[in-house]
Amino acid sequence: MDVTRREALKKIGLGGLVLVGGHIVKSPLGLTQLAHASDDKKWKQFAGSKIVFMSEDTPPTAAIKSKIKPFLELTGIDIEIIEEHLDIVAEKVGIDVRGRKGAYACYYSQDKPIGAPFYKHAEDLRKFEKDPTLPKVPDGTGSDVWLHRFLDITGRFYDDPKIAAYPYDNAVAVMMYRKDLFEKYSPNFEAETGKPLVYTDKTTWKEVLEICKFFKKAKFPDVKYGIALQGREGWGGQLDYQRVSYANGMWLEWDFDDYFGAVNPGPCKWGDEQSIMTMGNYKELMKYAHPDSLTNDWSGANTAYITGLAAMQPQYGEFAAVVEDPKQSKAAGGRTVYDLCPKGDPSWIVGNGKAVNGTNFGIGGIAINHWAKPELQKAAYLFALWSTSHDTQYMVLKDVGGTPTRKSVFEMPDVKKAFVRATAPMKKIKPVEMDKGVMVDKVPLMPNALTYGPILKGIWKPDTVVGPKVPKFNEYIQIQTSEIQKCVAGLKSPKEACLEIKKKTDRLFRV
Amino acid sequence: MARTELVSKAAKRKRAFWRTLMYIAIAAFFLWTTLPLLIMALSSIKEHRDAFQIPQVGDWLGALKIASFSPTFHHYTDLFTKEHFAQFILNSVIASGSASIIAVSLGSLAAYGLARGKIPGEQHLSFWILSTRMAPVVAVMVPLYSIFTGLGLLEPSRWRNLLGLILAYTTFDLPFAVWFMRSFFEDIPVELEEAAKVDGCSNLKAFRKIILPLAMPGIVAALILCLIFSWNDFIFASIFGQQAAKTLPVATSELHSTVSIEWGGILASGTLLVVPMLFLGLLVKKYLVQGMTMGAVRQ
Amino acid sequence: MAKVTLTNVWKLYGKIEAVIDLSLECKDKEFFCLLGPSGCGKSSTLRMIAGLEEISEGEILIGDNVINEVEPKDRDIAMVFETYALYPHKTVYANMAFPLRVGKRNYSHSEIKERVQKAAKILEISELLDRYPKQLSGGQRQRVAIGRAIVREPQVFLMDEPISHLDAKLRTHMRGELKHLQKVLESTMIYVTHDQLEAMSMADRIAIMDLGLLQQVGTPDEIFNQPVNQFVAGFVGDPPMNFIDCGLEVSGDSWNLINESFKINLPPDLIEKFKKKNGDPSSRPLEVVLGVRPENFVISGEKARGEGFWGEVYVTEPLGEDMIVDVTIPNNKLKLKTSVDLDIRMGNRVWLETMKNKMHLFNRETQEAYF
Amino acid sequence: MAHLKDGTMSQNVSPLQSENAFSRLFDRIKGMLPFHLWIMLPTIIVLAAITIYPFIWMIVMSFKETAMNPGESDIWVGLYNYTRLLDDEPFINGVKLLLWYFLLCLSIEVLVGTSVALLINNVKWENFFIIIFIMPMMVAPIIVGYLFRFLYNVSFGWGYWLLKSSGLMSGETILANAKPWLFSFFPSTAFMAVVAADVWEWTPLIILIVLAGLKAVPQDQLEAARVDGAGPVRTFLEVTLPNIKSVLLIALVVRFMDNVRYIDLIYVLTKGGPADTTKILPFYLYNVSFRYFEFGRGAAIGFILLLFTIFMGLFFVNVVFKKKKEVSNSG
Repeated sequence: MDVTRREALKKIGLGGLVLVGGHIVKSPLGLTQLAHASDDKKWKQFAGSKIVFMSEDTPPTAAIKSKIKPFLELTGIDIEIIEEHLDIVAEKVGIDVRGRKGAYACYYSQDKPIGAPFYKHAEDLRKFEKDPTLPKVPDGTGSDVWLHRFLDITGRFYDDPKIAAYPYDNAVAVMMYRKDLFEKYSPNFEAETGKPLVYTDKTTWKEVLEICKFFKKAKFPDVKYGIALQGREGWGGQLDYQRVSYANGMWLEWDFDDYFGAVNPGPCKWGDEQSIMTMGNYKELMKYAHPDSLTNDWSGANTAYITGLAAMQPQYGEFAAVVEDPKQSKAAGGRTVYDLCPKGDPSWIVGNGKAVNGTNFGIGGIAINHWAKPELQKAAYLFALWSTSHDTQYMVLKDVGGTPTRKSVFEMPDVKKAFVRATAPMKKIKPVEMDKGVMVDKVPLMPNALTYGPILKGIWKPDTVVGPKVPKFNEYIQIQTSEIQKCVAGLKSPKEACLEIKKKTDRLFRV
Repeated sequence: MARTELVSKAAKRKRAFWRTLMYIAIAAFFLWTTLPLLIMALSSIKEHRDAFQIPQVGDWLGALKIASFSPTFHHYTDLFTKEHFAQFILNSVIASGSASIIAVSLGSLAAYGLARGKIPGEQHLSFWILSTRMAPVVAVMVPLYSIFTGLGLLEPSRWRNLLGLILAYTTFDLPFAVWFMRSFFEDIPVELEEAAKVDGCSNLKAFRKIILPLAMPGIVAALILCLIFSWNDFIFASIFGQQAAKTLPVATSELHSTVSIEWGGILASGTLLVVPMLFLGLLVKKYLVQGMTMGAVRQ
Repeated sequence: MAKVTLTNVWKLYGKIEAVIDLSLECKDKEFFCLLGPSGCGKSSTLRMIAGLEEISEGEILIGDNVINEVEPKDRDIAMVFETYALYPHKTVYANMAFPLRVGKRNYSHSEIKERVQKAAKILEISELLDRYPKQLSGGQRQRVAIGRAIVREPQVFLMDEPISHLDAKLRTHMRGELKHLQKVLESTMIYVTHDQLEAMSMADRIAIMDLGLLQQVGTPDEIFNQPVNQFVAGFVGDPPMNFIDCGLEVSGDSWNLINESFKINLPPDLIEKFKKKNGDPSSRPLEVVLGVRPENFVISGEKARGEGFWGEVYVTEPLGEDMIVDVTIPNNKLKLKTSVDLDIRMGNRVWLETMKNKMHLFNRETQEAYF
Repeated sequence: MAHLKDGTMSQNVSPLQSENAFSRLFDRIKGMLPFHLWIMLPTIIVLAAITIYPFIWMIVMSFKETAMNPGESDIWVGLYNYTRLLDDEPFINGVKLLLWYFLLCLSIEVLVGTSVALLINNVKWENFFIIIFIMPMMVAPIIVGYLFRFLYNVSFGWGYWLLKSSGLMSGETILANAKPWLFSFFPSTAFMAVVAADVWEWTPLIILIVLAGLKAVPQDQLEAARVDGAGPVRTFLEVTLPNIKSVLLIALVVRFMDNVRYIDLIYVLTKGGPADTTKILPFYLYNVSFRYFEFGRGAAIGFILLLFTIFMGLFFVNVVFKKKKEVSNSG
């Protein structure tokens, strides 16, 4: 399919191709230059039409919304961006597409919660790529322009060659921890365990548990718990658990290729020895984690972390913007270090499974609604192109800490510099007193970039886990998380919980 | 004489005891009601880092630190500068106000009809009206969504969306209004209208000139309660309100974004919400009392 | 059964004085009426006795006990309200049984039943016991209210205008019933009314109040025949007493009431009465008010021998046996009561004479009675 | 319109006026229904228009499994959506929790609300208390949810601090606490936390309505009870309560319906967790319909909930009507 796309491009011979990597990319103000003379008409052809983009309220969307003017100038399309919670986005999109209404010409499609059940309600983007009347963007939209297999993750489902969405933003899990606390309490830790208190990409979940036990027992005045987890019912809890379960033996519920998923996954592996062992270990982790971990989602866990109650949190990269904001966060001002998620521990693995740094994510895509009117679909496609283009992503990154999906953005020299705190460009702020006498007067210009190091490492196999792309993903994760919670709460033993999940899940998939 | 003296002293002591108990109960409820609001108001004028400070468990003196902070009003100003709360407030006012007025206008007619008409099966009709408010919102949302898209109320246009919200609010305000006001109309003696009709009023005129003014306190009370119900609505507004007609509760819930919960903003918005509604509280009590005592006086 | 004593009782609502320095004694087994126009403080007094209002100053005793601080339920009283105050959600039986069930003493079921039935029988409402108040007529409701009061056999009955909402005929009937009941039960009864006829016909003694002040206490006869002031005189009797302004000229033993239309010579016994009560008149001529009850006139078509005056008939109201005649005299209009047989028509000139021994004389300034 | 105003007088209109064809037609239409039905018509039409279609949709859909994908069509599954609920653990759990929810919310709200109304009735600062006590009702439930989530937070919640400091709570967390509260048969601590928020928000409604009802209790009956020897408790039970029963029922029915209809608080506070201990039936319905998009199963649950509400509503309303009938029988 890639070939056909290229052929199409060749035939049309767009100027855009010539410009790839050229001055447009280098010039940060070049947004409007997307409309190259020969393309101008193509961009403008839907001027005056009105479309709605139903999006999750992620920082990139907020930024795009506030910087929508260039798009208006480029296309003349009046776009309304609705920002909602992911839950409500799923709710509204679900009602809309299942009701076959098409009120939202394009919508935010998280790979599993929205993509997996609804991808058939999305228009095949290849259709628009082939359409000679529609413009192109520099670099194009082939799978190699995005981060590693991101197009597969958000766009491809099951056996269908259709591309349902373009990668729009990303939330990849990394470990955030308080370097200052680790250094400060290392002697205490060493006295107790004989090891220094450090976190590296080799640190295992079992060692994390040990650190948690240490912090909880010690009751230091400036930190109470070792880790803040996010076991809230639903997707948050599923991802949280998966980071542990995958790290230990690369355990997956089903054996299908997790990049594409399966419509009929067959019997699941819940209830096997590894799953029971992991369940027990997760319960133990929860026991020593921040007490609200079972009800916190990502933002709840992050609040626990930035209020200084937890020394670590596995968290999505985009949260760095909040963590680095001294007005809200006690973990700002260079106190936080970002690294890969913890590794599995050999003693937590049954048999000879592999220990990896289990990294998972939610990659938000932008999809075109199958039920929208054809002209609006095309107008929406223009928005999809524009909003995922290099220039837009670069602009967003610098504005509020976006989460780009295009490789080329990560290759920008100033972005690269921002990966490392020492070289990251900073901006001055009004000084904020963090603790007595500790003032912070500058913050990273692109705080999210601090997490890109571990992110770019974590998104490769074997560390990465895409998660079960199954049509009934949403019900599956409810089953899973509520049983996990029952186990953690002590209402069920790990084995009972795993077997219950197995029973209900197999029933769900009519096995 | 001596005996009576004793009685009165014991009685006095007993009365004092109950009186004290009563004040303690009122005080306890007072604290229960106000403490969360107080914390809400206080935290809304703190920086997050201050708002997130609580003393050690058991450190009662440390609780006094709740008042030591340098106040900031940026959470409030942010609501109006970074967000568009002025517009959201307006949306809320328009949607809940119009829906309440429609509900009470139509509802008072229907309630009067129910109270007066000798209609066969009137009881069933009355219960049916009430029962339309009973269906779980979630269960009927999908068909309602179809109706609303069919009517074009979900197109991206502020007025269409507002109209949609008004219609949605009417679905639950109207049955309530009918049901609530019915007893007020029942309390008005039939003789009054009969007198008016003998004097040459038509049915409608008798209703307008004689009945409505008498039932006014009840109608105002119903109006305010409808206002509160629709002002507080979240689920309808979140599905049908869209971006253009976002109401205050929806906008507030969106301060909980993917990456952070804007506690300051949420609490500031909650504080903002309470203040204007206070006056409504007094009004509704006044009219509710008036409306209800009407019947007793007339007995 | 017990007497009720009020000593220097005051009731203040803020600055408004509803009852002013009232002292009364209501004897045991007495039918005692508090009479007065609305707003005179009679209801406040009753409610203070009941314990429904706090006593601002002074003491109230039931029997020998000061009950100022005693809760109503412990005063051993029963009260019948103007509006009956029946509990609408309870049957007649339950209404009547209520005081027995909730009171201090524990009555057994059968005892309650017995008492209620007995009371119902007295009041002739036995067949209504299963009904609800809304299903009863006014008179029936009133009986139920009384029934609820009598089941407890309290020391004192308090009645607050209990029959004023009934129609005239029923009211007349109930007057007798109530009086009879009180005698049968041998209870102390304090009865508040604004209707002088009720008070006169039922009470053993009457206290008349006006503007919070006690005017006179006495038997109906005393009140009627020896009113202490113009207010009492005017309040009691139907139609009310006629008042005619005149001057009192004293020249030695000849005392004359003088007015532009008449000159009436006072007989020696009245002069004696006057002197006994008031001493010698100090300033003369005295400004006085002559009070004559409607029935104390002699009417004739021609000028008779005695001292009298002319009037013109304004209207006549025959009442079967009696007739009320309105007569205009200069500066005044009089109501007279006479036999219906008299042939008097509108516009006739009639000669009026007063029955001298039934005359009342009041001080025009203080309105106190001279005799 | 002029004719409508004439109303009953229309028989007397002059022949000249009624010659107008339009007005004759109007009179004829007007004559078809009694006046009282005419004025109910707008309400009936509006309500029918927005409820009948959803109602039919719900019933029909409950016998179907909805198609997931474009091009497919719904499948008739008969009673499967209902029968599968019989051994659907979350459903049974949801019913159980819903009953708990009613029991706790309604009883606490009515008890506390009525008591507070009685306490502040006729005290000196009544109006001041009303303003204060009524405030929670004015905060949208969704914001109350956030406020309590803020208060319950282990990291910075004053509510958590207060509960812990006063020793009223032993667990380390409120909202993540799936352990039963107080007694082992009780729902979880998290559940009680949701109930507390509901009570905080809605007790004022009961206070308000009961207080208004109290003002309408005839003073003479209260005085009669005092003289008759009834103590405060007796007076309340036998005199006041029967008099405010109907207003109390209005408040109860409203609260009852809204407890089924709205899930705002749970949506913000717990999302049904931890360990399903706050997943009352309406919230499970929400998950089924809007998370799993199983409209068929959702419709079946919704229909059962509706029947349940109607049944309970009938029960409540009959209590009201029974009283009304007694009154009207008197004639």
